[in-house]
Amino acid sequence: MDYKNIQTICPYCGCGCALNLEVIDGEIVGVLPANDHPVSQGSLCIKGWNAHAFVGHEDRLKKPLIRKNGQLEEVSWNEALKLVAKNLGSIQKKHGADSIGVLTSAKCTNEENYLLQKFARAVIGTNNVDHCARL
Amino acid sequence: MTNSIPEFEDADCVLITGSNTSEAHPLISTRIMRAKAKGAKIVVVDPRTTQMSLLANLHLKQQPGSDVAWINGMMNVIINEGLADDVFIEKRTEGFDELKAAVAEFTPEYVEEISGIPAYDLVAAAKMYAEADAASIVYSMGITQHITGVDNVLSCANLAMLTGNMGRPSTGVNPLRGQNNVQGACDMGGLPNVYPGYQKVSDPDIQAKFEKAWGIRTENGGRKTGSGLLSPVTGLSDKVGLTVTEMVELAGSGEVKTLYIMGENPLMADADINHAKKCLKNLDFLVVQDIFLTETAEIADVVLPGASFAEKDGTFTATDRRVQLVNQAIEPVGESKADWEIINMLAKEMGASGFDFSSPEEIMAEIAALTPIYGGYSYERLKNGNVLQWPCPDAEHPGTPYLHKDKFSRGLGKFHGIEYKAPAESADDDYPLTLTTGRIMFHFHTGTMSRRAEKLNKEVPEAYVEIHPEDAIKVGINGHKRVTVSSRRGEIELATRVTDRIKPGVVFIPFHFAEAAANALTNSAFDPVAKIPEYKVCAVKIQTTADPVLEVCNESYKSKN
Amino acid sequence: MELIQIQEDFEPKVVAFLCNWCSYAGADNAGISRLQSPANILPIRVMCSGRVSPEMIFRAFRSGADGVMVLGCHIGDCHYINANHRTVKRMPLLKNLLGYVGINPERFTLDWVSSAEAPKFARVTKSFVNTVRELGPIAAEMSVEPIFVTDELVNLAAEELVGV
Amino acid sequence: MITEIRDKVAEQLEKLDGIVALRSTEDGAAPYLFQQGDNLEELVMNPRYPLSKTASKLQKRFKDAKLGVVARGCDVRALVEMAKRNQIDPDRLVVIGVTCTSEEAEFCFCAEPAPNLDQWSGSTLIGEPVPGAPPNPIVAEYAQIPYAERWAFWKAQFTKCHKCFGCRDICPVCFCEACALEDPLWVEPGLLAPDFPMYHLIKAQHMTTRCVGCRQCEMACPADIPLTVLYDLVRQDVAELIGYVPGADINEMPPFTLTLADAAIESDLVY
Repeated sequence: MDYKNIQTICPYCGCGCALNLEVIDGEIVGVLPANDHPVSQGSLCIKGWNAHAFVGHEDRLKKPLIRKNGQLEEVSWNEALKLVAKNLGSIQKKHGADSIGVLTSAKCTNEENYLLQKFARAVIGTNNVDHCARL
Repeated sequence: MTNSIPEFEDADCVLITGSNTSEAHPLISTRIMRAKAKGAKIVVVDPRTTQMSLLANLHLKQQPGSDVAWINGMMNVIINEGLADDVFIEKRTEGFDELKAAVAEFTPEYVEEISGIPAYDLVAAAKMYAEADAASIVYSMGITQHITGVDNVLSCANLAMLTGNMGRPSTGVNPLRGQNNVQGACDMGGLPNVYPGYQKVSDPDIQAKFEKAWGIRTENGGRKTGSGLLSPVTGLSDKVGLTVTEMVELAGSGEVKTLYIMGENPLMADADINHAKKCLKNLDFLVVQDIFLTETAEIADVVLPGASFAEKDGTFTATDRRVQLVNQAIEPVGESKADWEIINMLAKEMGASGFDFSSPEEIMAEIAALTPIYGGYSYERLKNGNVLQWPCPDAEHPGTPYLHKDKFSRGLGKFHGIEYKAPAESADDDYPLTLTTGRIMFHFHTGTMSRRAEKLNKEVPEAYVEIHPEDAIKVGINGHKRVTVSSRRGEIELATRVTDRIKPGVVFIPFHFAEAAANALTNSAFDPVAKIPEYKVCAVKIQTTADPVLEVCNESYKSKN
Repeated sequence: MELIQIQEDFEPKVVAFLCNWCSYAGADNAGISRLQSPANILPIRVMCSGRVSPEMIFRAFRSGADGVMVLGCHIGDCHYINANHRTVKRMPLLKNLLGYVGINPERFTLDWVSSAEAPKFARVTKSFVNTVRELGPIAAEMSVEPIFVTDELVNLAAEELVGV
Repeated sequence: MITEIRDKVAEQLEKLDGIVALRSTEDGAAPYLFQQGDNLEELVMNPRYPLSKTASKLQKRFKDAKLGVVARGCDVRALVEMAKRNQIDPDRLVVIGVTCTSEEAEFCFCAEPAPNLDQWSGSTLIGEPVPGAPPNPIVAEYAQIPYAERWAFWKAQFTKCHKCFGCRDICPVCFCEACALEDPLWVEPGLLAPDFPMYHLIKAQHMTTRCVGCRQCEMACPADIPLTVLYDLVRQDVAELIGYVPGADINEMPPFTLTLADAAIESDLVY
């Protein structure tokens, strides 16, 4: 028996409203606004109030997928990562680093964006890094 | 944003253009409404009637793509009426004469011809804006997503500098960023030309700094590790990379072989997605890392399951440069993993060093060490509800609520004289309507998240096209609820909403719906500098979809007569 | 002067929710008895006045009704024993609420008409229609404009355009 | 007073499975289920959240748990209304009532700042009860405002509405799974601002016999709409016309509930 609220930031638009995710026994059951936040001040829009709705959706990807015979099939992390590493490596060797492009994400955290662009620049060796800010 | 969100409340005038603020940034519109309640004047320039325009003091309906014209027109009025801030222009700016010459021909009457904004409205708006003590400009994608996007943005900056509305609270030019961390993704170097903190890749000193920090050039000159999978990177590239629009294009021509996409859905978000799909299918290898099987993931070779915002720690940077902590609420579902863990694992798999992070907090420490504007950030400081807006160069710095206080980042603010250019595609006889796209309150971007939220999808379950009654009559939408909208690039079938909220001759389609993706129609012609496609203007035609019941009736009627 | 002219010409639309067991039969009875009741009434048969939810009344006003009446069984005569107790508690609250947002509460009425009371039906409808007629069209008061134009309005606009 | 509350919670935790209260941490303050071993220094009384809803959620999920709740006057009234509607099991809930200060009461125009715990067995009251604050002056003046002005006022207010459903979601007595506000029959979906007056009249009508005057809807409203003016008027009516005060008596059935026992003809039911 465990009930707590975790304050976090809304995943939708760029306002950066804070919201509380209501968690009972490791399951998100709802959203409460955050009263002491300087921007949202205890209010949310309809997207914020429903920010948790997609998290537990049945469509969520739960295992890595690899295309085999034209179909995406569930595989282990190990197999998926090995394949990605192998193919990225061989393409980089064969066609040069600039034949690889990397899209970072406006939906991921700063840390993840940093890490991915570091990966692109320091490991692959290309500045082909962009994200959907233009879109 | 040059200023911060709470500051809107104290503005005396807010000029909103190209932003459906109350739907796309609801909690920012709250502040603007509060400003209005305190007596501020609100001016909305938008081809559609939006909630903000209903609440505004003045609503100007411009023809999509005519932004440079009306902004130049406003500046023309301001200069001629003597409302320009001469002191500010003198002390803080340069190039005023160039601007003056450029806007001279944009008389209100000439602007009316181009943009359809009545001359007297334009004069009134210019006065409202220029006479206010503290006036904010708020814009969003309606300004940037044009082939003249950069010109539009520079025009907004011209307008703000001309009236001295810069570097003070409640003023400034405030682009509202559309995604929770699009600001952060830019700050973190998710751009082809800069490292984290907008440090140019072409600058040798910066390059050396990152080479050292990332262990690419060690003391004895060589790279530390390598698994043999890759050709070792012996130095960071100083070549500016490709933008997303170029990557897609070059994927089509075969120069780009592989894309690694983290948490993006270009096959919904790109302009002219039919073409984009063709290009991406041409790739040798496509990796997508996402939380759902998006339209892009469906054609990928490998899909890696990421964790959602509720399942990881980290930071997001809001539109007003406010870095905030994201806290993990639950364990990742299934075998999904936080995206930083995935990249860590992949980098290690490839034999790279420098990816031994055990928590986002450690990554933030590295970011702070390498990024001057993020220099003062640490999780320790961000806890306790601290609000820190970058630039925040050191651990004592209190953050920067508004930019350009005493000087611009380049020193003096530069006026740019800007010529009006027509959009890449205008309505003609074959495609007589102008399509503009945008967001609605109840959905978000490509709909990957919001369309899976039951309550949001219930509000607007399907795509629709907003059309003015006059056009509806011309098209013959009479009892027909479904229509086919087509452009030179594709066609979609969707429902209609006949409404006088839109300008005659213009139609609006929200782009959230995969089954009727507005971006199948949009034009991928892009701004030459920013490479932003022109989502907001393209020519379309609308035809009523055949009604099967009606056809049967007609057939039987014909056969009897 | 002109305004008064309009008011005199004005024929209100009145939505009447009639209970199947009493007032609806009462209306029938009034017809059979050749008692004149105003043609402004748009009757909607419901199984009980207690079934009329506030949402229905709001929607009637939203759809342009100038007045709404609810006619049910006398207290004690309800076909469902006591269902109209709910009506009698709910409707006065609703009537006041209409007033609070600025819809004149006179535009709403609740009354009891049994199936035998054909004359009463004629009387209450006539008097209510007269009341509403004097209040004038609701559109003038409420300025409710449809946000999304319906097909009918498009047709109307089409006719106008053709006329021009 | 806060130490007294914490001591009481510590004492009650010996007997109870958990106590719902607000917890303030470095991330912010929000409802939390305190259990034995938790740091009670984190227990606070501000800001306000719909604790009755939290308690209801937890009671439904943990069917045998005996819980407690640290509640203000409005929270207790909400618990009473929820209990009447079978959303709270009063036998499994112990209330630690806390009185509001007179400033807090004034801010909320609260007529009953001290929780009424007569009907909650095993409950305790902490703090000195203060007298009720005077009602919102606008409510008294409202009768003088002509209808057209009222309409214009609310129209202007509700044009700002974002349709966030926050007033409903934060409401401590709203719990229906199928909400009339989401029914396309009554409120056309997908419009912004939502259809006036349908959305807001339905909301107000649904508050008639429920609203306990906690004012959280108004505080959660991103458009700063003075919702409680409307709800206060409605509450006043309910008290005057049908003599019902939400949250006052746990044994009194909500007035729109019909039972056969109620079938006897009541002479005062004359309209």
